[in-house]
Amino acid sequence: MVPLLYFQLLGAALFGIGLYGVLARRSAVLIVLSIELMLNAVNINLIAAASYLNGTGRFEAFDGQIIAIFVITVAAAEVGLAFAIILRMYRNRGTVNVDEINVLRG
Amino acid sequence: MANFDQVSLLLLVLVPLAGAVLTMFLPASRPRDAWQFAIFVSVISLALSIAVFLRYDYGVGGVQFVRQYDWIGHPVNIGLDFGVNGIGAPLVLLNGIVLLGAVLISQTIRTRTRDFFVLLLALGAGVYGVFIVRDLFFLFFFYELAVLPMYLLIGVWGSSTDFTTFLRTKEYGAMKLMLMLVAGSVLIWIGILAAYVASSQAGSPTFNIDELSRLQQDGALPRSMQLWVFPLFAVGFGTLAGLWPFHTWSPDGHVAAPTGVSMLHAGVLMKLGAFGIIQVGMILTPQGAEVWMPVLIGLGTVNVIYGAISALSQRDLKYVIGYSSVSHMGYVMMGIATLHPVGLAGAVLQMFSHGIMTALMFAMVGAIYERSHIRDSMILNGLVKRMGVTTFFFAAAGLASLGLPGMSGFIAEFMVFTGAFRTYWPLAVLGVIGAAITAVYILRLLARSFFGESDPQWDNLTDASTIEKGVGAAFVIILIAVGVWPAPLLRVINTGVASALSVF
Amino acid sequence: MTTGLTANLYLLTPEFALTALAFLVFTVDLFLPERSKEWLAGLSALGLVGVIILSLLMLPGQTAELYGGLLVVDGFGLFFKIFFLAIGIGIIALSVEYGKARLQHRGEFYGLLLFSILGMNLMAMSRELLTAYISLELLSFSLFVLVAYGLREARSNEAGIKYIIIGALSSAVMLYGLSNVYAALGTTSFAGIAAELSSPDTVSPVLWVGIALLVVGLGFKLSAAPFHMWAPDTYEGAPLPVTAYLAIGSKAAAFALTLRLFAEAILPAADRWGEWQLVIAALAALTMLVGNLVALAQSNLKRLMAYSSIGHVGYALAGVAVLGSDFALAAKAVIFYLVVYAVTNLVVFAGIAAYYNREGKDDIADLAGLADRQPFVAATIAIGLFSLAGLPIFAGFTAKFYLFVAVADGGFLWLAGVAIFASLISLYYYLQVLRQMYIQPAHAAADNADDDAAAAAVAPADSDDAAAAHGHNHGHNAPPPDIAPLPRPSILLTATMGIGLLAVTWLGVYPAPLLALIEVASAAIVPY
Amino acid sequence: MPLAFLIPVFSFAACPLIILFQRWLPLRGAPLAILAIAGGFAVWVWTLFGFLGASESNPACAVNGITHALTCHFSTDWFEAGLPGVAATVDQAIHLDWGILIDPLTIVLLGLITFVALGVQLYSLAYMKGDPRFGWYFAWQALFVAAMLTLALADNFLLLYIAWELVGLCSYLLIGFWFEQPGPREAAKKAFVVTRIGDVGLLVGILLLWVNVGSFSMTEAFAAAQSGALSSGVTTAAALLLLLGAMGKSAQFPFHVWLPDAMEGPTPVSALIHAATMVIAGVYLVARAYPIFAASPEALLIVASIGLITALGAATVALVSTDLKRILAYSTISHLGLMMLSLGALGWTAAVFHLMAHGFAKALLFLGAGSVMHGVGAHGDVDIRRVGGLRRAMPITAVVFSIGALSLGGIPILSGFWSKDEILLAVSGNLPVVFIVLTILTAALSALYMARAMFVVFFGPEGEDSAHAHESPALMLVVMGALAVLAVGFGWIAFDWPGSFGGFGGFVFYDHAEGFHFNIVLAGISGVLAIAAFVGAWLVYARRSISVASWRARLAPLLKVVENKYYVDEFYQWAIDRVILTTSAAVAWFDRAMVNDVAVNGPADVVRRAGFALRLHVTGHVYSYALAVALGVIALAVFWWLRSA
Repeated sequence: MVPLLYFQLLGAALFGIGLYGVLARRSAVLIVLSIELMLNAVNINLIAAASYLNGTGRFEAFDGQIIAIFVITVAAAEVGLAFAIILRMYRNRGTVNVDEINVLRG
Repeated sequence: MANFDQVSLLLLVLVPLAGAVLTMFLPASRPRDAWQFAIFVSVISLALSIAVFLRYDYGVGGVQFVRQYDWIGHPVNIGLDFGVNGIGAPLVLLNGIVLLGAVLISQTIRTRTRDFFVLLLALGAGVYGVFIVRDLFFLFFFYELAVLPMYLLIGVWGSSTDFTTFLRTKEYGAMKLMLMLVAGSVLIWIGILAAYVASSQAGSPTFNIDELSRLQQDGALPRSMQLWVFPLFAVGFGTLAGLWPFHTWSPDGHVAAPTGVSMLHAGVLMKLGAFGIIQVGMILTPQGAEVWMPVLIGLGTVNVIYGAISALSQRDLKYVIGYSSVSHMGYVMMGIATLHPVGLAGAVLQMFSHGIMTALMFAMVGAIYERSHIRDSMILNGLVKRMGVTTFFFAAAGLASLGLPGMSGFIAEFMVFTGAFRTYWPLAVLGVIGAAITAVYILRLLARSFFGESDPQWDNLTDASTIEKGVGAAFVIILIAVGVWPAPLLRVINTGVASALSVF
Repeated sequence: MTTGLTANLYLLTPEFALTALAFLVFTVDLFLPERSKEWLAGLSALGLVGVIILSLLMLPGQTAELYGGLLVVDGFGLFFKIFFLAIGIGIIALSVEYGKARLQHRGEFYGLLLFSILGMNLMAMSRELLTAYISLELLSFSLFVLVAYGLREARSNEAGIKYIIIGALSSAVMLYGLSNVYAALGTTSFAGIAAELSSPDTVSPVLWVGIALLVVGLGFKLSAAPFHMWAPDTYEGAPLPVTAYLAIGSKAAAFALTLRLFAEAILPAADRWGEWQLVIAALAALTMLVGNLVALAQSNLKRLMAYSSIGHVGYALAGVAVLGSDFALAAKAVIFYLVVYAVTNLVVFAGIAAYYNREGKDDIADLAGLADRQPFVAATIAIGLFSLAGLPIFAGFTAKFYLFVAVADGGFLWLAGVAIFASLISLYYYLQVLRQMYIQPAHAAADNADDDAAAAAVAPADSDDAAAAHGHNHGHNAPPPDIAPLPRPSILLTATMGIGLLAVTWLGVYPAPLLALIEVASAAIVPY
Repeated sequence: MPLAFLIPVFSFAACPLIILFQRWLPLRGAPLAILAIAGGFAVWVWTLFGFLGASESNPACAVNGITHALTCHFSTDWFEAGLPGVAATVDQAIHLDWGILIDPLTIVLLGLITFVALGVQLYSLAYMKGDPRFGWYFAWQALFVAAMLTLALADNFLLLYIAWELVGLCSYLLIGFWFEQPGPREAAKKAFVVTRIGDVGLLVGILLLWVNVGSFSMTEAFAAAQSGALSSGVTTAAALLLLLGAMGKSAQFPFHVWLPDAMEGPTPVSALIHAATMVIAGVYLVARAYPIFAASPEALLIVASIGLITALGAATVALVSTDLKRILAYSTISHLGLMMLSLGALGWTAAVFHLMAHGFAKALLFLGAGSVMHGVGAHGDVDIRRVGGLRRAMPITAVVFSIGALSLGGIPILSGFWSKDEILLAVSGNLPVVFIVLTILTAALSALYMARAMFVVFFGPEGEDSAHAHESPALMLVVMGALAVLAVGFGWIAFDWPGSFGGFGGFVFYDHAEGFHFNIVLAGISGVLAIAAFVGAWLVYARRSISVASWRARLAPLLKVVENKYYVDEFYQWAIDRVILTTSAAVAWFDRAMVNDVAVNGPADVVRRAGFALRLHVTGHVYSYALAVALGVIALAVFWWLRSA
């Protein structure tokens, strides 16, 4: 059986990539997508952990999987909200480039 | 009367506070009402103060009028514990007198009169509180309450002055005063917390001064801790007492403040600091005190000389008085730092006498400023011609401040010197010299601004109003009375000194 | 613990009621004509009152687990529930006049408000990471929308975008932490975590990362440095009532969750990793210093309040740091501080709103001469700020003192020292606001439009000459130039301010009753 | 005799009454002051006889172990401070009494003060007539007299110091009485400040004694000094510190500068305060504290030397001064110097005797000068070169003034002669020969300048100011007459008349009763010199038969130094301007620029700037916020990982 660590490393990598995206991207849309990436890293972690824990005495119910489903739902909602606001921004300011979204600062 | 003793101290705080609150509801359209009501309130307070002072049994001494109200129980055990000792009692009296005087003098406040008296009374309540509570939390509570109104009192009703070389605006004076005093209280606060922690580690957490003192005597406050806590108290309270080099808020504050506020401020507020050093610093951390007192008396001496010398070259009347306050508080510091009964008693007496004296001076300077809108002693001259009575009172206060025998200042300073001479005699000598310097600047001031030929621009000045005359006369009488017969005060003070030094 | 998922379900009635109320508001909103949307405010407020009464009738004394231990009904939860609902009422009171003039779709506004309150309540009740997370998101999502509610205002949108991006990021972070904890311990319930932590063989890098990430997630909600940067922007951009809500509600909720998490999940095993105290202490110190220092440089009132609230979070965090030492004292101190902080902030924001509704300006310099134009409002703001600065006789003083006593008693005297020093700094910028309101003459308001001039006006050195020219060598201020005094604030706001002031003074002078309640609340979560 | 305390009390009471009610009282309340002092005088007479009649049988009286003179002591509690009773050791508390000490010294001094004061106040009635502050004048007069009497009566150092300062205050007020003019104003300030310098010494001395004796009571201090309880070092130190005070009040070099300026005050004031009473307080202090001085030979020598320097220096200045009152002032300084010298030379009785004689004579001279000013209508000062030959216009004044001059000049059989003779005796007996030589020189000089003043003003040719001079009112003349009688006759009480107490020396003595000694040689020398001086002066200034122009030319440089009063004032001026004021300006600057602007504003500024700098970290770019979050995460994770590993 593949050690849990591998999955965790994969998750970590994915998370890292997502984080990089958040830091590097300038388009609000892409930033949100990068965050989605991170959330998926979470899901990988959870599922892997769940199936790994299966069999060890600690496994009760389908916690991991359940959480993952919750996460997916929440993520969806989140994206919806985010895009709504970004859209509103675009209407008002004609841009979604976070470099230009810095009226508020200091 | 026994019932009275039960509630007297509580009333002492409540009356001015209630007065402040009620004043808020007076119609803003009729400022005079606010003034008269404030007079009414402060008269009652004065009556209470006198009662407390007279009913303090100096035969018994110690803390009297004790009354404890639970406030926050376990685990911190904060209680509203009233009680006044031989050091607090005279100062309570002082506060009563000066508060009334300040309120009376503040007749001249024209703008936002109501708010002014609200704040003034609140300040008075705070000062009372510090003198009569035995619980560190509430001591600090009232201490801050006394400081809090100063910012607005100075900022709103104060005055800015442009000295050709530099500018002192009321905003600056107020802000500096506020921040420095609160900065001082930061140290106090830390000290209090340290004391509390020590007590809770000793298994009986408390803020009550007397219990803490007891714990201290049982060794619950380790020497190592006292060594660093006392300086916190000394500097923290010292800031309010105008301790060098933390004094600069005082002259600038006075210059900016309106008359009544200056009176209260120099008259009683600065005394809070000295009182705190005795009541908290010495009583709770005597071992620290013993170690640090040489430093404190050194600074006190610096205060005396430095303040006097600075005053020597000031032109603005209020600056002169401000620096002279710094100088005189130096005597208080010295007296405290001697840790000698006579010196300590002298310090307390000096607090009282300086309170009256400096309040009187500010009142008279205020009277002059009201009329001439000038405080520059180089421009003012020959005031005696038009303002004879004012001059007389100012001169009387001035003589008191240069330690003229027969007036309260002399007895006090003399006792301070006595104590200091016993302990650190070279500093005592310096102190005496400082008194001599005081004579120089006071006399220069008198000769320059008050006596001498008056030029026509002052011919339209009017002499002190009836109220100013009344206040002045009362204060002068007190100065002389205490100077000639200090026994009534000293009887009480001695007991306070005894209890304060009993922890050593 | 598997006592059937539906056991004690009735204990959730208040939450159900709240949900129903929210939906009701949404529905009614559909049928109300635009001009009479204010009814919704009344409806929501009344509803909240109802929910409060309901909770008070049902819950006191109750202690029970729901959904097999995902949620718990206990004194702690009850206390915060009432607290949150009350805050909600306060916020509604703040919103009415503002909303009428400046918001569209007020119906949704109040509805979302109610949902967020629901989220907060659940946060205070949840005993399991996922539940906590979901309720937290419920709060967050409502807030995302509310912040961006000023549809036409770019600033509001910007605030929304920043808030949601950082919010989503941190929730991702938190979830990642959650997943790591789950991976390491195989459980997400607080009790389980505590139990697992205590057993020696569960320590692994993954766990540490997990915990760290959880802390970060909370840190974001608390806007603790270095996760605070979204706060100023969001506060400044958001509509005023929402700003107030952010400052008061979401913080309180986050602290409620934090307290329970520490009490039930971490403290039982605290002895195995004492460093966490140090970490929180460091965060606290950093937070209070950053918040108060940067506040010095602010010229916008809302932004100032944002930084000041960051500073206050720092104080409260200091309290959290010593939870491990004397839990009862520390928890009481923190909760007490939260309540006082909330009440005081409510007072200040009510004052600001009362001014803002008239003038539509929110720069500090605009307040010049307010004491003559709106005396009561000025006094309210002044008292509120004094209380925030921790001066007696107001609640802020008592709360700070109590809190710092706890901190010092917990062995962090140095931290208490830093905190006291920080509050000295805070006094400076609070006084700057007072200076504008009371000392600066009103006409100074005109020439301080742009930020720099405003900043200058706040910095004493620069504005001295102007002031001097005004007050130069006159015994007392020349009576201020007669600016037309602003119309009185609305009855509702006046009432809010009045009640708030009473509360601030009362809590400052006689906190014992409240502390008794808090005693009960904190007793419910005592870890051992 | 127990009621002796009333002597000052009357006047103390008079002062405030006059101040408050002068507007309504007749003559602005002046009679009140005069009645008060008259009452004081009466009580004194009564006390005198009480004292003469008293013996050890009186419980309050005892023969003092040191002075061996009968001493009566009455006292009542004043106040206690520190830990009275509680304290194990005495040094934990101070206890003070209102106490009066009556011994021969006190008695005679009280006599001098009350008598002269009474005379001067009567004289002032006429002299100050029409002054706008007539009432105030008498109020201050009363206060002064009261304080001065207290000073003489005090039984403890603190009370003495209080009186000491109060007389200083009154002198300040009276010198500056005409404060509209700058002269009096500055003079008053100068007087107060300069004497204050000495007072520092006095106060420190008192404290020093307290620390070592544990009490402020004089008798105890003296006993300690004599019994050797005090180390010789302490004794000397105490003595010198007290001397410092004495030098200030008695205008001894280098603190003499204030006295000449003090002449700016009304002349009666000069007569009372700056000739007869206050200035002798210093001498009195040394005489009173003599047990301490006697216990320290060094101190005595210093006293003598200072006395001699002062006497000689002042005499020379008096010789060349051209202002009548200043001549008298310097002569006062000179004679005070002689008294000090005598004290230093163990001539205790002689000193006191001269103190009295000089007091009467000098008061007379000042009143004479006042009468001259009144006559010629001068207000400030009288330049003797502009007046002359006044004997025709004001004969009586001329006579009494001359009597005073002759007496002070030491013409045989007038009182000044006897007292001066006693001093010479003491000096010759107990000090190196150089002292006696210089003392005789001083005596001769004093005769000379007295003669000069007298002849120039009253005899010789008319001056331009003496044109319309007129005699003064009777009241003034009567007073002067009375004093003249004493100036002539007082000296005779030195002799042991049958039925008296073995003369002055048998009554007022230190340690052992002194008979009246008479050394024919010294007396001869001094007498002859005095007469010669007067004759010479007559020839020079009245007859104008001899001219001193050539001498003046030859001594020009020396003369210049003397006429500039040895540049002492200039030195003081320099010290004040260059040292004190500069320092204070520097300190004031330091306080504002350093302490305030740097030490206080500095930190505040740093904090503010820190705030403005820190605000930049909120860049407004959302990704930088994200970065912060990321870094925070990493930091935390790493931290915990490390600590747990």
